[in-house]
Amino acid sequence: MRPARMVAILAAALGAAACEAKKPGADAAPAAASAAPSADRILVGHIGSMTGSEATFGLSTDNGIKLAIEQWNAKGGINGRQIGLKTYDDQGKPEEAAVAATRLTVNDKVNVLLGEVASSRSLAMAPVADANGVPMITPSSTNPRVTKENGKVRPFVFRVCFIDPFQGTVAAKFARNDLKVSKVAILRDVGNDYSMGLADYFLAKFKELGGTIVDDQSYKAGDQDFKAQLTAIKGKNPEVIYVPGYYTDVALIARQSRELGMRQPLLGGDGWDSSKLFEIGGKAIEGSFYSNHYASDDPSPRIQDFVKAYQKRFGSTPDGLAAMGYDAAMVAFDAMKRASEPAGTSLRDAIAATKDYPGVTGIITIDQNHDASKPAVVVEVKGGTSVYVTTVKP
Amino acid sequence: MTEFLQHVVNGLSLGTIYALIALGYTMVYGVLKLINFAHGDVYMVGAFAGYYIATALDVERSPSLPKAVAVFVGAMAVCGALGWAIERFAYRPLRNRPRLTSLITAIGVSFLLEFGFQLPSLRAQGEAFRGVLEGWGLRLPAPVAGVLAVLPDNFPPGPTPRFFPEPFERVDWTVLGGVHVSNYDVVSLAVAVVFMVALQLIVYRTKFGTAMRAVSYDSRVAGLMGIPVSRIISGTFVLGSVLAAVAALLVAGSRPRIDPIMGLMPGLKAFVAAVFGGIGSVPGAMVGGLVLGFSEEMVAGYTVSSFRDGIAFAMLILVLLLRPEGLFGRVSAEKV
Amino acid sequence: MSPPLALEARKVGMTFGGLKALADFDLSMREGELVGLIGPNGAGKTTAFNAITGVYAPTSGDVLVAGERVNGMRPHQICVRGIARTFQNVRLFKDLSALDNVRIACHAGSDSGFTSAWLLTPKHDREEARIRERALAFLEVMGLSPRSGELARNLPYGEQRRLEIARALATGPKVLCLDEPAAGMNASEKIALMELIRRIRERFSLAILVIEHDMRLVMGISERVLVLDHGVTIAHGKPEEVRRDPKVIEAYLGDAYLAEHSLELPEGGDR
Amino acid sequence: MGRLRLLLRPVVPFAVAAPMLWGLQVLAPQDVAIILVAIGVNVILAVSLNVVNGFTGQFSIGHAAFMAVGAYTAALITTGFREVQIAHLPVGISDAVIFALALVAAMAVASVAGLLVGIPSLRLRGDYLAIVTLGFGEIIRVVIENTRALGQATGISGLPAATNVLWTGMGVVATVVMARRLLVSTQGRALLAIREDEVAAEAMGIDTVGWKVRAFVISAAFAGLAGGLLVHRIMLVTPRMFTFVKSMEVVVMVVLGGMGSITGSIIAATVLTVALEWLRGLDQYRMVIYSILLIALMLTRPTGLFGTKEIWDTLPRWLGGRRAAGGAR
Repeated sequence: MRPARMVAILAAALGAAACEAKKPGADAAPAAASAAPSADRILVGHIGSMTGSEATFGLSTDNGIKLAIEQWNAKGGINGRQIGLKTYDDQGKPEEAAVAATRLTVNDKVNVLLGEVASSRSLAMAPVADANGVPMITPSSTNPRVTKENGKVRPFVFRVCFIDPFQGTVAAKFARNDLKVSKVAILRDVGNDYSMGLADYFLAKFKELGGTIVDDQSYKAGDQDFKAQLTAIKGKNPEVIYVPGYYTDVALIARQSRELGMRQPLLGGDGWDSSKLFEIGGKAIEGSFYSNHYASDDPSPRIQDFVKAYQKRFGSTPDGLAAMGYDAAMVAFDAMKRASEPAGTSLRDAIAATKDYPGVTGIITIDQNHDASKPAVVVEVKGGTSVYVTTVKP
Repeated sequence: MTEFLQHVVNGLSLGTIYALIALGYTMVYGVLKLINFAHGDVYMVGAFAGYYIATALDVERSPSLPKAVAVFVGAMAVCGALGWAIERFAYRPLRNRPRLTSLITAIGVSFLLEFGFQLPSLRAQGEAFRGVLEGWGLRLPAPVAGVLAVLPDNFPPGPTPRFFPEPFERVDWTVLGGVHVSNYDVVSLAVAVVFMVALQLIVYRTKFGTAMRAVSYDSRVAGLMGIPVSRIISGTFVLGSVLAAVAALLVAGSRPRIDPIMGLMPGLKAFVAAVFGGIGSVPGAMVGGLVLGFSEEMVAGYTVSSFRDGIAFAMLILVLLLRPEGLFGRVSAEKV
Repeated sequence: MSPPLALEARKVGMTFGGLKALADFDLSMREGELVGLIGPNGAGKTTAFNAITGVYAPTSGDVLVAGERVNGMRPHQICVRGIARTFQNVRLFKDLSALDNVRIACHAGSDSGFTSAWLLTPKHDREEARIRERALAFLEVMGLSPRSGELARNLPYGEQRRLEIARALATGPKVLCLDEPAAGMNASEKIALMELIRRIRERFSLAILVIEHDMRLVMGISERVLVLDHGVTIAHGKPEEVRRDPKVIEAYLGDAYLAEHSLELPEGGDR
Repeated sequence: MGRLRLLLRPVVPFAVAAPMLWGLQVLAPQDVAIILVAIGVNVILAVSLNVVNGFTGQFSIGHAAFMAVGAYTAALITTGFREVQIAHLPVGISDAVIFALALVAAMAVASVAGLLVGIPSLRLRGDYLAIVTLGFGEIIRVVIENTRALGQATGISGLPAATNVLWTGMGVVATVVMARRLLVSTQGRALLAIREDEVAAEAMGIDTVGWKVRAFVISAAFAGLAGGLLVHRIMLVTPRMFTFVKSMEVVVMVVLGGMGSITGSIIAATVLTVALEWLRGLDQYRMVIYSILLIALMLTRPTGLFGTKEIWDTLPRWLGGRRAAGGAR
């Protein structure tokens, strides 16, 4: 009966593991106890990559969502109902995201589905949300196809972030009209749909505006050495380098470009927005620009309050993804407050009706494509922080 | 021309790193015939060990040579210990089993390190635990609570990348009209070469090295000849892990972003390099690493840079098909 | 008229990186013949085997099986042409049953793809049945039928040897090459084995080539003996002639003693 | 009558399984269904890889690559024919037919890929083969990421949700039947011989390279099938789904189940999938526990659950176990 013994071991191990791991389970989900939906409770489901190569993004988003929930609960919840959070990890795998979404909607019966950071994973979740009639808001999936598949708008899927075409265009306009440059090189993350999307739209728009793309290089997230590409780019001496990646890589890219004696400013998107960028990038990143939802030096209280609250709660300055997560949750709750019933179609309609919601990441209005139309700001990296430069309307 | 020279410089600094990691693979494979998939993660641990020591010494604000040395030595010690532990507890129990088995444990160890380092800090975990208990209306006994307070609040580091302080001042030189070289490139190369030569000497000049080669030739017979096989294998693991630490610090010093999965790709690439040079051969690993570094650099620099990863493996496959034992590997015809 | 040539080796030479392990090895065997191949350790006996069975491609000379030139062919092709062998250090399929070991050999050459196995065609069933019968028959001959279900690794040494022979026979060879079949056996076992070999030869009418240390044994059963030393054929002929050949005696001083007391030396340099 | 039986025999398992699976398909709630599909896909992967790693004793760690080839092939077909409806067929049937064709194509293309990789690389021994397959996996990914037609990093989305419990179940049955019939056939024994002792096998007239390539091609084909099924469950295919890690997960299943043990692979695949699903709530801790489990299991049962045996060989007789001494019998 050796297999039997094996199974016993397995069971024991699992059991032990389960108990031992209660802490974070409960930590990540204060509502862990209340898997079953109850009339007096609102359950938010979040799917993010809590482990794997993009865990840091999933984590920030999760923190943002937590903050939003805690603030609402402190204020007595939504129409007197407390909010719970259930977070599932998808390890950055689309197939996992699909399964997780099914479990959240079918077993845990969440009122609203939040996630994912990456479009590829949101694309895996979206059909599930539609099929089960559970509204889904993705904080930062920028690919147009997330909300609109084959020309049809997905009924239950929304987003509070820019879409690639918009942000790409913003960067292109800024480079051409404000920086007045005509020769730009692109350095994109070939493994990342967000980066690819931005790069493509930037490229198209910039050409349309009469600029030239002197070089189009690519790297892979997690690379530690970008000098090969940078050296090649240097040979083409562009005036600006467009690097629509995540801060994790951009910081190194900036450093290595300076090490190669390149002085061009870098230009990027909201993936840059993190204090880590300044910490790791150091002097090298100074004088670069990126398009973002807000400038952290923006005096308006709603931003400053958020930044303070976040620092107080998590002991670190929020990055763009945290802010997006926060807003995604906030938009959902705002809609729940208005909705007759904080779930299903009525919630869906309420979200769709969101107009001029003062989010941290801008005044959010959900348009007929279920996308958030909001102005983008362009910020410059100065003195280890981002400084407002200009605003670009949709 | 300058561009080409620049590529050469870059390729060299990249290649030395691969070479150093590859050495670890090659030695372990040599004695154990085991692809130690956890090696890339030992490399990662090395970087973090250096990071913690550096933060403790406050290298960031006041870098100095002794501190740099301390960081290196400390990280190497940590990795050595880790390497020893991995071999002792994950591989040795399976030594006489089919090699696939230890390969799986290797993967297990690799996952354990990668995902373990992605966990929230112990302090945070403790607090969370306390929170849960209080949620149930229980509270921690005083001693436990006391322990909670002293738990490290930045270990494990979690998935967010950390900034690795420069162990020593960075100096960039411009030579031959426009080729940029930094003292880091020079130091890396120097250190790498020193360690490689040292290793070569260890393997071919010392008693330990002789024993090592004996074990790698036939561990059973070596055992019969009174060679303490287990100790030799442990030693090899320690040596390999130490080299991984060195590589990690050289990388982190000049490319100061470290995160729990930073070892994944370099690990794979270094493995490729090791096989390319003929796995089990020390000079092979060096050459393999350099060749890989250069070819990646050139491909990324002069062709479509997104094929960079592909090329490494394409090259590898070609070599294997043309010369299965690798550049420096020795043919082992099975005796019938 | 005499039966046709089963195996013919013409001036087969084998060199490993300058080291000449075998030189001008000449041998021709007719069906039903039993030839002994002897020589001290490192004489190149096993090398000769490997050259004939295709484990190594001969660096010079030709090997012919039933008149067909086979050198340069891969071992499995040569096997199909009609040469089967056993190994000096028994190489059974250890984790398979004795029956399976023999069945695999019965499969030799039959190259029907996977499809028939999946579609369970009647033809496939017949094939399976036929193979099973043949395999059992060979086990019978070797007196292993009661063991058919045992894993090869669990068989006692002597039976493993016999199983290996059964397996070789199952490939339906014209020539059977036995590499030290008696190695590690005590005197009485050896006698029995030689008896068995004789029986095989009569029953299956094949040419048998036996490598053996123990001169007396080989002398006992083979009508011709070929003596190798340092890769060179130093004697070839009837046992009694060979026994008296001074060169042979010289080559054998020491080794013969060892062999007769059936002590084993590792065949280290045997290449 | 006898003729008829002979003709039917090969399809009996399918005929038996189909109604059961259909029932499951109807009864299983959505959340159970998606897990079942996940399990099914993993079983197909594990069992098919077992043909190479377990039966033939070769060591391939590039299974995900063939998965990818199959997945993209199927995806291209189903998206290409999205608007097409075969004449005189109701929509449902016509879609099913197209999907079936897509899966067949997936297997075909994947097997071709297997052939291309196998022919040159299967002359290599042991680890070297492993490395070549690994390299091939990476190369496939790089190629996909650089091909616009394949959607690069974003991949292809909006695939029809064709895969369900029934399809997956039939896939599993097909895979298991394939492996099982192979294992007990003379062809299968040739593979086992190669695993046991390549030199001896060669000397016994077995064209080792030829058989290795065959096994490799088969396993690739079924990996392709798994890929095709998976992507039509989540209606999306991206290069991210077929990484080196994915290949490793499959290898783990095979080794954990026991090299060469079909039931072992099935059980390992199921247990691992369920365990991971069960641990999902523990987000960050999940993979840590998983890896600890992995190490613990390998240390306690180095030969996997059943070694090379099948489950009924290890069960005691009173449990209907038939302790066949022959490993693969």
